[in-house]
Amino acid sequence: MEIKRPVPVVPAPVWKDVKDLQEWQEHHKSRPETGDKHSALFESLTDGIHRFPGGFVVTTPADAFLNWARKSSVWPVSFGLACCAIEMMATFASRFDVERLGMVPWASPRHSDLMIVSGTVTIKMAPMLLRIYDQMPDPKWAVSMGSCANSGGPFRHGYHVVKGVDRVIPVDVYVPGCPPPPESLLNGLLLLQDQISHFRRTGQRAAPSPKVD
Amino acid sequence: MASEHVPLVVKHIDYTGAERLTMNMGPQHPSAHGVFRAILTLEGETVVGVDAVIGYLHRCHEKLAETLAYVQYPSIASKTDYVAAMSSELAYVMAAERLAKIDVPKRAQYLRVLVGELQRVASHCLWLGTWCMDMGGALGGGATIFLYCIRERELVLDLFESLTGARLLYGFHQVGGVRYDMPDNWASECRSTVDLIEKRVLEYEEMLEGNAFFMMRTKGVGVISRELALDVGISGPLLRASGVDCDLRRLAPYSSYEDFEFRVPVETAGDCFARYKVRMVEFRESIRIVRQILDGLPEGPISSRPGVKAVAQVRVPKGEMYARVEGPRGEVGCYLVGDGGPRPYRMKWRGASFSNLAVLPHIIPGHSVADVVAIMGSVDPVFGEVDR
Amino acid sequence: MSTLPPAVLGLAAGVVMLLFVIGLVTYVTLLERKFAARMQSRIGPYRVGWHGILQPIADAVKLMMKEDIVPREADKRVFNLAPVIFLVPCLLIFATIPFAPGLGVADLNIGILFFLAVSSMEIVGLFMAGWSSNNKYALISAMRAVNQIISYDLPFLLAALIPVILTGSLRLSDIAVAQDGLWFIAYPVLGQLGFLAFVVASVAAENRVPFDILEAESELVAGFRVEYSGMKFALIQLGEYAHVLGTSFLGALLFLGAWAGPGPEWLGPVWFLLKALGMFMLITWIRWSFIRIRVDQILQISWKLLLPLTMLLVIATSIVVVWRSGPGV
Amino acid sequence: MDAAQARARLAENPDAVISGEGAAIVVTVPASQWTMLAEFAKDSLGCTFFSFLSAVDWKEEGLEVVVWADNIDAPFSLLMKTRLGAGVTTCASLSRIFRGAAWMEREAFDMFGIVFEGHPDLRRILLDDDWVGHPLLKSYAVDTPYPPYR
Repeated sequence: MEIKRPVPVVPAPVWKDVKDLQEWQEHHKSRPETGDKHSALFESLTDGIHRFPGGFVVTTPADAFLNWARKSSVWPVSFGLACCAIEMMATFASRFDVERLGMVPWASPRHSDLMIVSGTVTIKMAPMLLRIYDQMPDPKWAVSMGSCANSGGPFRHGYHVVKGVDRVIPVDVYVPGCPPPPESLLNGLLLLQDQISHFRRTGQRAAPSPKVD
Repeated sequence: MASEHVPLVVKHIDYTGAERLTMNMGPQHPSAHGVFRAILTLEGETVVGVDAVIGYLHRCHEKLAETLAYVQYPSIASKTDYVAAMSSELAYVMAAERLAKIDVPKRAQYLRVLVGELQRVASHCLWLGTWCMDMGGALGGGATIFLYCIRERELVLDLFESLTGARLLYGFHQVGGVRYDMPDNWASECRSTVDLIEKRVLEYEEMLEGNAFFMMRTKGVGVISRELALDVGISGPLLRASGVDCDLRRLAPYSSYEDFEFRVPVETAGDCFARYKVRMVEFRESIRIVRQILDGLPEGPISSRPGVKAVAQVRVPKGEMYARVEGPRGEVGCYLVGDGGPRPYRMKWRGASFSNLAVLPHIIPGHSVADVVAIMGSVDPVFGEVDR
Repeated sequence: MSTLPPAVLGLAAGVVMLLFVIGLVTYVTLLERKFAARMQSRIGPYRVGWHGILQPIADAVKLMMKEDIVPREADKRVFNLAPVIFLVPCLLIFATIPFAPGLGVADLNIGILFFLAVSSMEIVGLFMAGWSSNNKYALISAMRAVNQIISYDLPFLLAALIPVILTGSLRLSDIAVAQDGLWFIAYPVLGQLGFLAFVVASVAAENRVPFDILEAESELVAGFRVEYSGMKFALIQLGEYAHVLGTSFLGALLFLGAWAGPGPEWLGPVWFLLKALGMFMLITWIRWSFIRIRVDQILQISWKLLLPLTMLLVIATSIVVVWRSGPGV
Repeated sequence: MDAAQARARLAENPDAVISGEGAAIVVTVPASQWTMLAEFAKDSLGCTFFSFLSAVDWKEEGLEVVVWADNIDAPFSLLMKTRLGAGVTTCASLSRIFRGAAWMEREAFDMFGIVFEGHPDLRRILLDDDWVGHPLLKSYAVDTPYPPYR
């Protein structure tokens, strides 16, 4: 027989009253978007090599190699919002298996490169979404999955729905559908890999895929 | 079994609160099952207080329903409980039909039961997978079970895809009947699929119940007493695992459920393992019902109304109606107030997950952090239905 | 060659070994991913190079190029130091392992002791990482880690003692040589039970599922490394896999006869590597089939089951050894 | 107790208006008898299964609070209703009788602005705490803009 200590139930803490959470929020304001953040040393080093006469011979293949590495291991953060999350899970699962492309879903945004916004973004969720996006280290990408994330979808008239996640975070690839089948999402991920291979060291993103909805 | 889990009071420990830690789980958290947020107060590893924050997926379903016609809304209704879209569609459509006193042909009723039961199988597959992933970790054995379960779920989704053209959200039901009839060879495919799934469910049971770790994690964890269960209004497998013999398919048969033979599993322990047991039996019973339907599907029309020509086609008289169906998560209800027009005056979703989740603050305190995720997973919330 | 001073030789051997280990560890991750994918009826990495053969390189390069985030509230010096302190012991354990007679960095006469002592050192880096991140998940993870290391290092040590007693030497090459005729896993009863205890304890000491409470995905997101990104995260991953691989080598050495195998003598290191990879696959197999257990249950398994069992085994082994070697020795 | 007996017991109260057919009993009482009715339903009629609590906005006629409870042994179900009256936004809380009402009442407060007196923890549940307005009121437009995301 298991002996359990009696545990008194304390009153539930209210979000607004928890002081350290408030402080945490205060300290973790969103980071300014300044593009691809390398270390300053690396930045100046590569810049120097590039400016050096004939230096582009080194930097261009290096860029190509780095972009190959980036596109070959895009790790999405396992983050589901709504209906599309179920299809996203199906995409991660055995039949479609995104690990073929080198993608491993990670739980912590700090380890990830890609955020798949799978579902309706609400006004209550949008700050959280932004924070998770901010927590991801650069270079990072975002895929908007499904009509809701693209534009609000069938719920766009609702009072509590953000009309498209691109009002909150920059989006690289839009995947249409309600919900998009896994094949569709896979196509979107391949498009993203294509974009990443054109990613430049200057931090300028490639133009996002045309928005279809 | 149940009596073994009664906690013994040894001595009173006075918590001063000096070691108290507030931990935030969610809305982005691997075990949040969507967008749940729990603010836990911990004493060491023991949870002493919990505040559940929901609403991160509040998509204004009830307000939108007032602006959409009875013809339009069912396909939106499927987005409340997106893991079991068929049952929520059915609840809305049934409320409108009962209010407007529209008859549904027998074949349509049988088809509704058929898809409802297949949906239950698919939904329970997903539940088992995600629950085991909660307990086992995405980088561990849980992920293996999760992937196996999704593999079986895909088979059911293939059936749905050939039936309705959609994988997840169907728009299969309409007021007066269903939209699509079975294609050729669908019945035989369905039969072979459920045969396969029945075999695989047995494999899962062997794999999990033969695993001592699984038993250690689930037995005696998250006990919901019968009285609490009724009081909070939890329903479905959770309620039946707490010793209440309540299944709406039995209690208030709808859509010809009285024609079929099936068993309603009831467990008395009320812990996570009991909930698991109930759902595992439901797998088999659903497959049994599916077989009965495939054997005795009557011929006839699939809808008592002609196809959709205008959105204002269906009008519902003044009045109110509460229709409910037994979804995979429990009582999915739709309270509809009509005013004689093509749109409802007021619609209220009674989501099973909302009530099921409301029990968490009552049972979580006293468990450790690791148990919180196990309990959450065994409750099986779907946030489209919680937040609506 | 022989004119070079021994210090330079040792350094060269160390560098070669380090590069070899790092290369091996990177590719072991691919092995694990492919193996897990097969278990889960998937394909695994496939598109990056031939059958995903370049996947580890892509991952490593990408992680190196990622932004390095240090949380504002973190204890910066400790935060930056922790991955290194975590990684060094994990790589250091390879120092004493002889890959063939005379092939190794340092064949100490207290080799196994060195191994056990150094491999327990990783907890320092782990705790530093958990503490300095200023993250509650990381802190709880660090507390759990200390709990677990304390309770599982004892059974691990005791299980590793069984071959030591059977051999009568702490030198790893002696233990390997002693298994020339009979691998210790084939030693009646004692060998099998000892191997079992060793595997369980090593899975726990490596923090792998089902004993991975400290990185518990579903509870603590990623445990102590939740705030680490980019290069530091890569170092931590490297350290973890190096530890697993090192323990696999130790297991292969202690119980599976090290480099013993058919064929000419120069095939010895290959046999050893294959055996170690076999151990690694065993641990991976365990990892991808079990679900995680709770903290209190882990401690119960350690203190109530594993520790008494291994103690009894050690006592039994000593009795057997004394009995077989006859009186008066 | 079956549905007919329950009807008879409910009819003993002169203020209650009973309608509905078969096993679904609909009973409307004045707001002053709200908690009394719930207690009576739970203790005397055996309606222990609490299904949902919600409200309807009848524009100028005021708000109506609705509760559905089941007697799962009989089985019959009871739809309890009360009109708060025009302009009234307070109602007695049922959370002491049915624990499940706690979240449902929070939702009704969130959506309709009904203040449930005696509720232990009445705050918004679905929307943010700083949300302005109560969306399910008929006076609230479905696409009311809300800063900063539109």
